[in-house]
Amino acid sequence: MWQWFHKLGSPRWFYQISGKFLPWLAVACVVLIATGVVWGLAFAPQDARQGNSFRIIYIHVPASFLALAGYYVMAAAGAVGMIWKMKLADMVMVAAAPLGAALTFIALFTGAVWGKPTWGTYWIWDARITSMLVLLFLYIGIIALSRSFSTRETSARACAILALVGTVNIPIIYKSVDWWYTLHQPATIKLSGAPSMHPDMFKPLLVMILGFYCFYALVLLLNTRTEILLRERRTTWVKELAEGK
Amino acid sequence: MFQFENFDAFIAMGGHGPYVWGAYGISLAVMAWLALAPLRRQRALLVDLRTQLLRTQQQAQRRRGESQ
Amino acid sequence: MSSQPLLEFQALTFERDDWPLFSDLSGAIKAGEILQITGPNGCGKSTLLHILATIEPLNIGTLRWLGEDIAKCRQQYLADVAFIGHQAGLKSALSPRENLQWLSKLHPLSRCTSAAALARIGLAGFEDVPCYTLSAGQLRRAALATLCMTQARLWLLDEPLTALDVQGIADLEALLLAHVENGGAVVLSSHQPLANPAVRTLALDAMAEAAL
Amino acid sequence: MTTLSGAFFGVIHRDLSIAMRHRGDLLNPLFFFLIVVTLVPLGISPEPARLAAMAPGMIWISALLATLLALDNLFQADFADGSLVQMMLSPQPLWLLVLAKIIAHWLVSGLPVVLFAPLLGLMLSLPQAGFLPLLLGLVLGTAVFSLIGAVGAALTVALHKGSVLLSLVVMPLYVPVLIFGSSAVQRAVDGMSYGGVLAILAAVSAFTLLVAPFAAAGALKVGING
Repeated sequence: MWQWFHKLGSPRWFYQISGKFLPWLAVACVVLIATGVVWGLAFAPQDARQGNSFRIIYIHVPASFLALAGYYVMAAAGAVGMIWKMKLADMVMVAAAPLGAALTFIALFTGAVWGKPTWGTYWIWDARITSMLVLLFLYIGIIALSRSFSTRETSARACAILALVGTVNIPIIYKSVDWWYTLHQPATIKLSGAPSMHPDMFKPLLVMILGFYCFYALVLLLNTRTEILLRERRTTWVKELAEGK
Repeated sequence: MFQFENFDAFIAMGGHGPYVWGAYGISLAVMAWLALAPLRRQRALLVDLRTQLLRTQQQAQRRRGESQ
Repeated sequence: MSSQPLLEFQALTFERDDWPLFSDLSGAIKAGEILQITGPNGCGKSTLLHILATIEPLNIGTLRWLGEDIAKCRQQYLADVAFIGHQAGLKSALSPRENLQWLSKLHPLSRCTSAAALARIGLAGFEDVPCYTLSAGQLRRAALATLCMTQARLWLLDEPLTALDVQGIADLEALLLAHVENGGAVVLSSHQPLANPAVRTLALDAMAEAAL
Repeated sequence: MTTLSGAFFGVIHRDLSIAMRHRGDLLNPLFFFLIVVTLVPLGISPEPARLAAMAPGMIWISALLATLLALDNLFQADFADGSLVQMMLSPQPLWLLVLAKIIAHWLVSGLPVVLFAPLLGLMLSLPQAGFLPLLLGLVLGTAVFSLIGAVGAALTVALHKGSVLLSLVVMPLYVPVLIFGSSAVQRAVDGMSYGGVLAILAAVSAFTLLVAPFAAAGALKVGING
């Protein structure tokens, strides 16, 4: 078990093994997302109330899902890196931050575009949108912090601490924003009614969520591999890799 | 089953076309960029490394040539 | 005096962004010894002292205090170490006496009173003026006054001679000598040679070249 | 030998006496607080009814900004003159010394803001019922601002131009306190009970008090090597 753990912690081993299943992941990701997009855009029935604008849900919900999950992935990687001094975990954490921020942006953007035909306005201070915005700020804080340290080790340690503090805070932030929203305006419009959705609408959503998970894993791997090359560029194996190309 | 009567209706999306296509277009573009950016960076990094290695090798050779 | 070293360091390697400052550095400091770290600017003298003082985290290598791993006995170790860095650690708004009184709440500084320490280091009459009125050399003396008061066995001094005049250097050397004769030990970084028979030197520049 | 309580009160005593010698600096965040609140009627409307509607939120936001302004100085000065390193090398636990610093910092930056707030309530025609929850909420809230802020200040202590970064890092974490704090005042103004909201705020501050000193101590160990 421990041997396996240390092996996984070796950036070189990780780079080689991840290179092997990267193409499969890419294929799965493209197939799932393409299926989901075509199914969602053309073949899923339109919503009785919202019409075709409802089709944005197939991007919005998976992106929101992974935006939040991504923060926990980042914090978990940071914790592992801090506790076991595992270099690879630090790299995963650094790789997860911009990816999570981009997904949060997608969730916010699709939410706003969806809002225009539904509520007649691009921006509404809905509880979920507001929480998403705060999440984006948390990501931006981490990215800004990670860029201002001169050494990568210190930067990773600092970001891990901030990510952990943020993780403790996220449930409080979500609860407080929820409560704030019910205080100011009763919830008349629910953005997604996933549980009460018609199965024909729900199936493509499931495909898209799976596709987004694959996409997240794929980009996280790619970012981590870049980070590995960057950090290990003075080692012999990276030099051999550069010459072999 | 295809939900629209013809291709034009599919593009128009019952009047919601710009919103739906805009949301899908921008999102997918961002996602494509997310996937391609690290690949491009990796390639640039490896090319950089290789030229650096070649330069140090050449320097070493030249030094050896001078000393002989 | 036992022959067991106070502080041992084994196979210390320090990299800044995968760039080695020094690697595989080993050594030991026994009671009654002064170890002077020499080397050009940027070779890692301060970093080594910071690692020995546990300010900078240890990446590769081990540190032992009285034969025990420092990770396990950091508290006891810190109680037996006095560190003075580039910055003196004095608040400019407070007087030297107030500064020393505050520091003695944090560190075991009870060998003598702050007034006696300040008198011994040549700052008599300046006990109660704010530190911002003191010169650079006087500030350094005020910081070194903690050495008169401390009960710590190991002193870690980063460039202690900076800004001191001839008399100040002589005073410091007397302090160091008295300390090692009492069974203490000193690690210091400096460019200038010290007029002390107990000094051993550790040249970091050779290390740095070997590492590259 | 050094003692736990000696070190703890030593740090508080030192920080307070330094603050007393720079009394002018103490007033700066207060004037900032006052000026921001003065800008509200100038920028929106001097009409008492409209001001009263905005007062709870505006006072809370300006209090947040005022404490944020003072945060920079929490560890930076000690880092620059080397006394922070002396604290970290004390055999006493670092989190305790950090807590002492936070308490001293709150006494000189958070507490004045709390005491100043009723005056600004008057200026923004806050209804009578709002004053007590404003005071109570600000006592708890500014404490959380100082505690969470300490983590951010510790992380950015060695960075040049750390202050903008510090705000960026810390402000999203202030969201719950702002929500609970200002809505307690709002509820009191609207004639509803506000005890429950203040209780939640108290729970948040108690939790932060338990966690933040350890996080800030860990952050300092990382931050000084920036």
